[in-house]
Amino acid sequence: MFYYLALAAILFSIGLFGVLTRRNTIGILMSLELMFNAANINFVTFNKYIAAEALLGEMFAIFIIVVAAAEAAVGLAIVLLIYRNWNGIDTDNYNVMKW
Amino acid sequence: MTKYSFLICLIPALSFVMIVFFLRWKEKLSAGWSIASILISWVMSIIVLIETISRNGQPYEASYRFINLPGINIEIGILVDALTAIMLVVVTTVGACVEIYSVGYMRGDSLFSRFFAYLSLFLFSMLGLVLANNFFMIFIFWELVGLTSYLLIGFWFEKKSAANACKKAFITTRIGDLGFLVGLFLIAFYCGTFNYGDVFAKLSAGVMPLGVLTATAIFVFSGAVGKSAQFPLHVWLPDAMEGPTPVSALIHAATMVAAGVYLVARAMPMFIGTGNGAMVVAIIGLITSLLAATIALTQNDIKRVLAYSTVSQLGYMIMALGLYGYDTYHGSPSVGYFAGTFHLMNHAFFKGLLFLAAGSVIHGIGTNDIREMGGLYPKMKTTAITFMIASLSISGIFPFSGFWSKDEIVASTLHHPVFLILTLTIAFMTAFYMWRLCFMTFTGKPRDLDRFNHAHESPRVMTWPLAFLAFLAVVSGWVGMPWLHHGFSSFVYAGAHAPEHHAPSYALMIISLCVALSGIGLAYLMYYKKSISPEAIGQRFRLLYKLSFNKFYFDEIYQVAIINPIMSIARFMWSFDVVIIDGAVNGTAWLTILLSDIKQWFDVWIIDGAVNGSGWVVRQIGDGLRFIQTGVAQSYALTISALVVLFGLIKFELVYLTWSWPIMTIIFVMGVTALILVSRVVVTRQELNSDISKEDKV
Amino acid sequence: MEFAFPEYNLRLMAPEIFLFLWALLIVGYDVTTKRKNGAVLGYMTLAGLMITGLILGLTGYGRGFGNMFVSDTAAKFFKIIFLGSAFMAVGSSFDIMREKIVNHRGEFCGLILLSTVGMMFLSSSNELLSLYIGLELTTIPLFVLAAFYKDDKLSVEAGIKYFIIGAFSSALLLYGISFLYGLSGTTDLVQMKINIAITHLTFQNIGVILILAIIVILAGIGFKLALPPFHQWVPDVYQGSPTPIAAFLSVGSKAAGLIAFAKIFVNGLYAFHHPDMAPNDWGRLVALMAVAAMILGNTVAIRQKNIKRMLGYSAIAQVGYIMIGMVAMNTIGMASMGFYIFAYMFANMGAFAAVAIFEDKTGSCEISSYAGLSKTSPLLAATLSVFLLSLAGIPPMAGFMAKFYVFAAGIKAAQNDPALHFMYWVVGIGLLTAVFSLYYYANVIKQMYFAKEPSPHKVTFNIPSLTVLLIGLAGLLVFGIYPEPVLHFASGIANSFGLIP
Amino acid sequence: MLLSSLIFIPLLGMVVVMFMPKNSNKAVKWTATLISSIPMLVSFWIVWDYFFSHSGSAAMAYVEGPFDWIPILNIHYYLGVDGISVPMLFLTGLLSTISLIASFGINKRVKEYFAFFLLLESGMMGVFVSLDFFLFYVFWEVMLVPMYFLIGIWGGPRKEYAAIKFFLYTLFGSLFMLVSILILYFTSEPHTLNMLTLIEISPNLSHTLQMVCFVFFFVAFAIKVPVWPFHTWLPDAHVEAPTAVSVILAGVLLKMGTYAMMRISWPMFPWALRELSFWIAILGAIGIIYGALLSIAQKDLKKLVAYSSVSHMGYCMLALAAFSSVTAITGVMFQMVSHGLITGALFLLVGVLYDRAHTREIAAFGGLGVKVPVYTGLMVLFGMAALGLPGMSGFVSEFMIFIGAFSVLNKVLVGISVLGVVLGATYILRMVQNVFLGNFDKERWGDLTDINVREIITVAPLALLTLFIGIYPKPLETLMSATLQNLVDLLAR
Amino acid sequence: MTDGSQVGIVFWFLSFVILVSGFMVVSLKNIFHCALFLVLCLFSVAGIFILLEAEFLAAVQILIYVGAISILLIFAVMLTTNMATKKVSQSNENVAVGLFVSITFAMSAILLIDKTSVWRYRDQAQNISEGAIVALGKSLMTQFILPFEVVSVLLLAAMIGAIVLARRERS
Repeated sequence: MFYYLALAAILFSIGLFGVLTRRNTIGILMSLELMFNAANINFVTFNKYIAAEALLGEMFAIFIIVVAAAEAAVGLAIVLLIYRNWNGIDTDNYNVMKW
Repeated sequence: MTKYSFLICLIPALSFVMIVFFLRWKEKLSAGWSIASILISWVMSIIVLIETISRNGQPYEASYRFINLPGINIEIGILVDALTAIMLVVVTTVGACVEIYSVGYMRGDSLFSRFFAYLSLFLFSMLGLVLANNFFMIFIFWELVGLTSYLLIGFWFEKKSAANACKKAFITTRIGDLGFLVGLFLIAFYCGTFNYGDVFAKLSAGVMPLGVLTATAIFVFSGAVGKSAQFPLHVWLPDAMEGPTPVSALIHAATMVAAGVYLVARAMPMFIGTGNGAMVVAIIGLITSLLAATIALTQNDIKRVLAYSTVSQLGYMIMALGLYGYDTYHGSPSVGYFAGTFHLMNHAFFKGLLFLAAGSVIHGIGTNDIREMGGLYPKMKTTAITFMIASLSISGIFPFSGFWSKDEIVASTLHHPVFLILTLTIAFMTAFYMWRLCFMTFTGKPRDLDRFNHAHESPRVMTWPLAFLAFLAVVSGWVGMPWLHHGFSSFVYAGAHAPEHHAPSYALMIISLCVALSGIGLAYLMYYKKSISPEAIGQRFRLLYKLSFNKFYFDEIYQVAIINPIMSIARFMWSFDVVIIDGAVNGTAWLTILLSDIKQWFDVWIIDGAVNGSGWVVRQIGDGLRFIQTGVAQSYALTISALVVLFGLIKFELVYLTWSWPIMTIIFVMGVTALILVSRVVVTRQELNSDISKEDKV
Repeated sequence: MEFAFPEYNLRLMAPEIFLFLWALLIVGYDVTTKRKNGAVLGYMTLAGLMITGLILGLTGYGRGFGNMFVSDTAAKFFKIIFLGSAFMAVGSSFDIMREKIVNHRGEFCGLILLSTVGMMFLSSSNELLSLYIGLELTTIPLFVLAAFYKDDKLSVEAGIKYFIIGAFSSALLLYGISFLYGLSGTTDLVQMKINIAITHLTFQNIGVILILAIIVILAGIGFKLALPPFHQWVPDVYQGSPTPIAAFLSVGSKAAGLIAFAKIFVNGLYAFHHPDMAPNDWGRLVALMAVAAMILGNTVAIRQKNIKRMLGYSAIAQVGYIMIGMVAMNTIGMASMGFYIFAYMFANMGAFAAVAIFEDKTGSCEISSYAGLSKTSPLLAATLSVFLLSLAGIPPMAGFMAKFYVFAAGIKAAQNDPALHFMYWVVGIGLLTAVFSLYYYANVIKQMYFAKEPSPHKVTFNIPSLTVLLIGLAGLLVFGIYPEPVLHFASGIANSFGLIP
Repeated sequence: MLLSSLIFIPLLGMVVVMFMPKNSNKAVKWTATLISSIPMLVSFWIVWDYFFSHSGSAAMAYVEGPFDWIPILNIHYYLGVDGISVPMLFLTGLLSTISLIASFGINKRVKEYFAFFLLLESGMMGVFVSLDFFLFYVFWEVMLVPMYFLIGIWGGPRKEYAAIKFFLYTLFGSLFMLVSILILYFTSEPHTLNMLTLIEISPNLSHTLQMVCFVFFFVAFAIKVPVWPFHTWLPDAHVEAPTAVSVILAGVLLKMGTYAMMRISWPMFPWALRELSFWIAILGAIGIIYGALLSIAQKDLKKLVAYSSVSHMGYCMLALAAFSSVTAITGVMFQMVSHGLITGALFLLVGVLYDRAHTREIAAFGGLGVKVPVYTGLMVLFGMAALGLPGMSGFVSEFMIFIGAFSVLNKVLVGISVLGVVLGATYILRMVQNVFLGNFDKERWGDLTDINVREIITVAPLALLTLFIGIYPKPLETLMSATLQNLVDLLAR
Repeated sequence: MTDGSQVGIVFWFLSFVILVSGFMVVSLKNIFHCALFLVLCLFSVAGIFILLEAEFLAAVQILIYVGAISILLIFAVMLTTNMATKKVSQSNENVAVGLFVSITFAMSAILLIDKTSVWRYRDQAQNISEGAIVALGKSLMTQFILPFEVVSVLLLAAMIGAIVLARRERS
């Protein structure tokens, strides 16, 4: 079980790294997907090792996938808006508001 | 009548109220009302005196509770004994004379009514002071006479000197009052009452340790020092001559300044209880007397000479009282008490007369400076004659009143050789400067013809009071002739610590008479005959002359040593308040916002320094925290994750890892530093980028 | 196949169902009328919210869908807040509906309602899955709403920032929840509390992974609460998004975060609040965050020039006060949290409504442009002042009662338990920063009242926004002077989280 | 109902004034004044009735309540007065109405001004009558808001600064109070906010808690008094505030600090008081000297009066430190009343001059005694009262304070404090000299007019009362003797 | 997995692919390549699911993630990115700190997981019954009907939102 969890942790960290460093907004979205997946791996692992009979983990994972899809849709719509407004989707564009 | 003696002081009060609220606009009515009321008081005073004499000076007392406080008896009441009765008569007599005189002197003044109102108020306060039966009440009236003195000195307030003088008088006397107040606290604390009789009874029962008693006595005496212009608080009295001359006569010669002497006399049982305290009193009196007499030798302002003379004479009385206290403490009461009070009465008459006459001179010639006078005798005979009578009296020439009382004062110093010699010296100086004044004013050639030609005798309303007072200046001393067994002497003692009645000492009389005559003689030679040149003597004793002429530089010393420091402390405190205390507050609350200006920023940073630092730090925290707000979503995510990690690390370490706390701290600090650095880099980058993009758009 | 249907108790869900249908109705109506319906849509939305409120009042307490759906005091209380804040947000958006978002009025109202539905589900959820779904349903429409001015760069920027941070913390939250699941084998909160306690007792120690779970979940929910260090999106998003949405974010979304926090931490991780459970305790950590929130929010707000940003920082500060009640973890604490958010709703929604009205007429959100407003628009200036003073905690407004109650909770916690003495410091810092806060609130009042020149702007009201202002005003004054009914209601909240009074 | 009417009539008045038509300035002024004269008359009646019916005992009179207000927190609506609060009510009622009359010259945003003023009055009355901590705190805070607006809108050149400073400063203080209140609340069993109950039970607290609560309360109240070094809000607020508000600030608000000490922190924590009384006395002495010195250095007339308040309230602190002496405590009450009367009048008078001359620079004047004799007379009268001249109330209070303090406190300290008497004379006389005496600048002040009847009406009652108390203090003393005796007994626990 | 069984080998392989492709996703300069690697990564995660006997979930993963989300992303990439422009870097200034933070995160997470004693005792795979998929479906319709319905509301909201945002205004 440890290895699955470790895998998830590393994947999560990779996603984290991506969110922190990607300059492209869509890149950030992708990294977010990685993080969601890491969580999914966790859920499924626990489902297998801790409480298999209730299938809660799998259930949770399914819902996460659905939610991630919804989130991606909305996120991409916003990305489109950004593209329209700035003609580019780099994070450098949108930092007018600060301090 | 004694029962209603409180009316003596209330009648002038009523007159004050009437004038202020109703009669202000009618000058004659005001003056008339005021004079009528003081005359009523005068008559009543005389009746009271007679009644008291017929009671053999036994005190009459009546009072009511002023306020109910546990453990302390504060009351308002009257006490009529010999001293009171005498003082009542003295005050009302001089008061009446001065009021009548003022009708002439103040004629045409735009504030004529107000003057009488103030005089009435003063008389109320002074009579109240005299009538008081306890220390609390005497203090109240003590302050009130100070107030009226303030108002009257500053009566011609458009004059800057008058405005200054009144303030100086008030504040200087208040410094003395401060001590008085502390004395009162001590009395209250140890005795629980202010009533004279009760206090003295308790004191003699020994409720106060000797040291405390001495301190109390000196504190109380400091009130007298202020009021009676004793060294070192004598500086206000000469300046107080800026007031109208009748005021000087009434307040600053006859009555109010004598209140200090009255207080010492009144509190005599307290001084009797403490020899050292009494000695202090005597020494202060002596110093004052000597000092003032010395200064009086060289002054050229007629009123100032008289003022210093007053100071000197008051010092005399106080010295006598002090010596009485000292001697009595040591078991051999002298005649000091009698001498002091006796001289107080005589002095009131002749000094009042001197001032009024001087006022008449000033009124006639229009100046105070004796160097501009001279040869006035023919022009103003009444004035001149009365002035000279008074001068004879103060010099102590037989049989004028001053002779009798001064003689008793000299007698009271008999056991103290130093005092004796200096007393005689002062007597000599007194005679000298008084007659210097007489000769320079009334004899010789007029020095200022212009003024001389305009000089004229004063109207009758002014000269009659002079004449009346002159009469008193001659005869008032007779009541205390040493040959009288039941005269003034036995009356004032009224049984308390009376000295052995002893035969009159003729030798002493003759000595003091000789001293006085030699003083007059010297003045005669110097200023009438001009056979001795004053300048030459002035040259010979130049240092002394300069010291005397400049009043021993007291004003200057006080200015440098006290007033300037207080003012600078006050200003410093103010800046302290504004810069430091307020600065701290402001800093902390960010109320100094205009920091965008770098220069100002530096001012605040450097001047307010550490104190404002607190505020600065808070502001910087705000700015620093604001700075993290880079506007880049990823930086926010970074902050989140970095802090998640850091929280995790800290908690983690708590249980398991062998890393020690220092390492954790270092990591933490490093992480935070890195975070801030990075965000700064990001910020600058973003800043540049946005600038560039803006340019692009343009 | 057999289906063992749980007892649904749909009755309990009536408000949510109605509101959902109403949202569909509104969107559909907007589409079918070709978006030419004027203000009707707004009034319909308001009516729908009011009807939902009525239905909510009629539904009782109980459980439905097995153990998934709970209608208890806390849920009801927070639902009132959600409905109230939605009502006030919609009420104050009539101006922008008339002018700025003409083409999407239906979606605007519909999404607000859907987000409200999500919050209501969230507050009724009793296990982690539906809690998470509710949270997402709350958030996703808000992403859209924040970016609703599609041509306005600030709005879009707000949208994307909100989205990135929102999704990011959603991922963090999930990761944390997965560990909770792994530790307890269940997602039911009450069961989880029991399981974790049993495990903890059995194995002497639950395992340090709980540290990570706690911190990561804190980050996930802290984002919704705007609790530092997870607050940074707040001012940017408030500034950029449409003002009523910023208002809704600051109250509705925050209340949702609060109840989610309470459900997970106060209920699920009840045992791990206390410092004795170190290092698995969360009490001190949250206290630290509350302190950070109060300091940071109140200091940085001082330097803001844009009133919406300023209110954003103020919102950060306010959550610090609320969290004092949460960390206190006693009956009073829970009740005070409830009352605080209740009072905060009136004040903050009112303040944002005033800002929205002003912004609509002048196009400016700069604090300096409020100068002299009291002379030309006394009502607006007066109400805004009352709101701000309430936020600062000046009696007799409800904001004061709220702060009083929260500090009371903090002190009570500190007094009852030596281990919680740090609450004294938390309360102390709260008091101190409350003074700071007055400075920037008063700054706005100063601009409005003390300026010599009358403002060039004259503000007129439309009826709904005026209503919102008056509701806010009335709420603050009435519940400030007579808070008893709300307090009474709120005192039941603790029960819902399993705290025994 | 009597006490509630004191609170709610001004509140009602505020509502009435707010809903009056926009351009009815004159009507607004009269309405506000008439409405505020009702609580004034009520307070007079209370003084009268209390004197004859209740002054014999220390028990609360005219008690209303405790009525349930927020039962869940055991908060009650509970009002009552005793010998400490009755004089304060009198002062509040009188000064409020006088200030409103003095505000007739306000022509800017009249409605708001009078509305805020009535709200202020309501808050002040509330503070003096409430016996429940929560109620007390609410009123204590409620006052700040109208005060903030009154200074900020109608104040002088630096009004914004002064207003916010006042607001923040006092709020800062009151938050300390809040903490103490909460601590007391939770240590009492059952939890209560009833002041009278808490006075009975709080000496049983642990010493640490007592000390903490006492210090917190002290800071809160000291800021209001203000005790050095918490005084710096005062000069700013006083100077920038419009005349009438300065009067209220000096006359009533400052008294709340000392009132609250006597009502709350002193009787509740006698142990802590005993421990700290020396330091309180030192603060009082510093305040006396420091305020007086600062007054000497001032160039602005109003600032001078403002700093003199610091000095005068220093006397109160000194006497409050001498808690075991009934004399000193009575002196505090006298000082509170007399300072309210005297300083209120001084502010009124300074305002009169400022209205005409549009400057308060002392150096700008000189010799005004020629031109405005009545005004000069009044100013000198109150100046003398301020420097503690016998025959006026200031003397009575200072005398009692010193006697009381002297009997229990360090004698040297009291001796030093007495210096304040001389310094007081110095600044008053400097002011009188520079403004009213000396050369008169005809060019500049030639058309200065003397004080008018309305203005005389505002100061005359104050003058009469000052003299009355100075000459015949017994009634006032009788009014509160039982209460104060009881207070001292409580402090001896 | 340490026993060297087939499952172990597959796990290591899949892990390797996941991590490498994941790293590619976050570090490549060309965003299009990133998207492709994302697809690979998600596929491998589906493989992991199969290893964990969650076949249904694996299917869902492939259908929704690989089939829908990734394609959506790629469309978005193509819509918004000009392929021709060569970016200097796809990463911003945070790389160093990001690396530091994420490595620390990963390390501490792994350490914490390792130290969690509870799981040591239960590190035993449980059998998932044959009818798991059926049970899943059932409980989706019964026990989890409420989240199921709510998530549909959520999808609806997301749909409305996406339409609102993405729609071009007629004006």
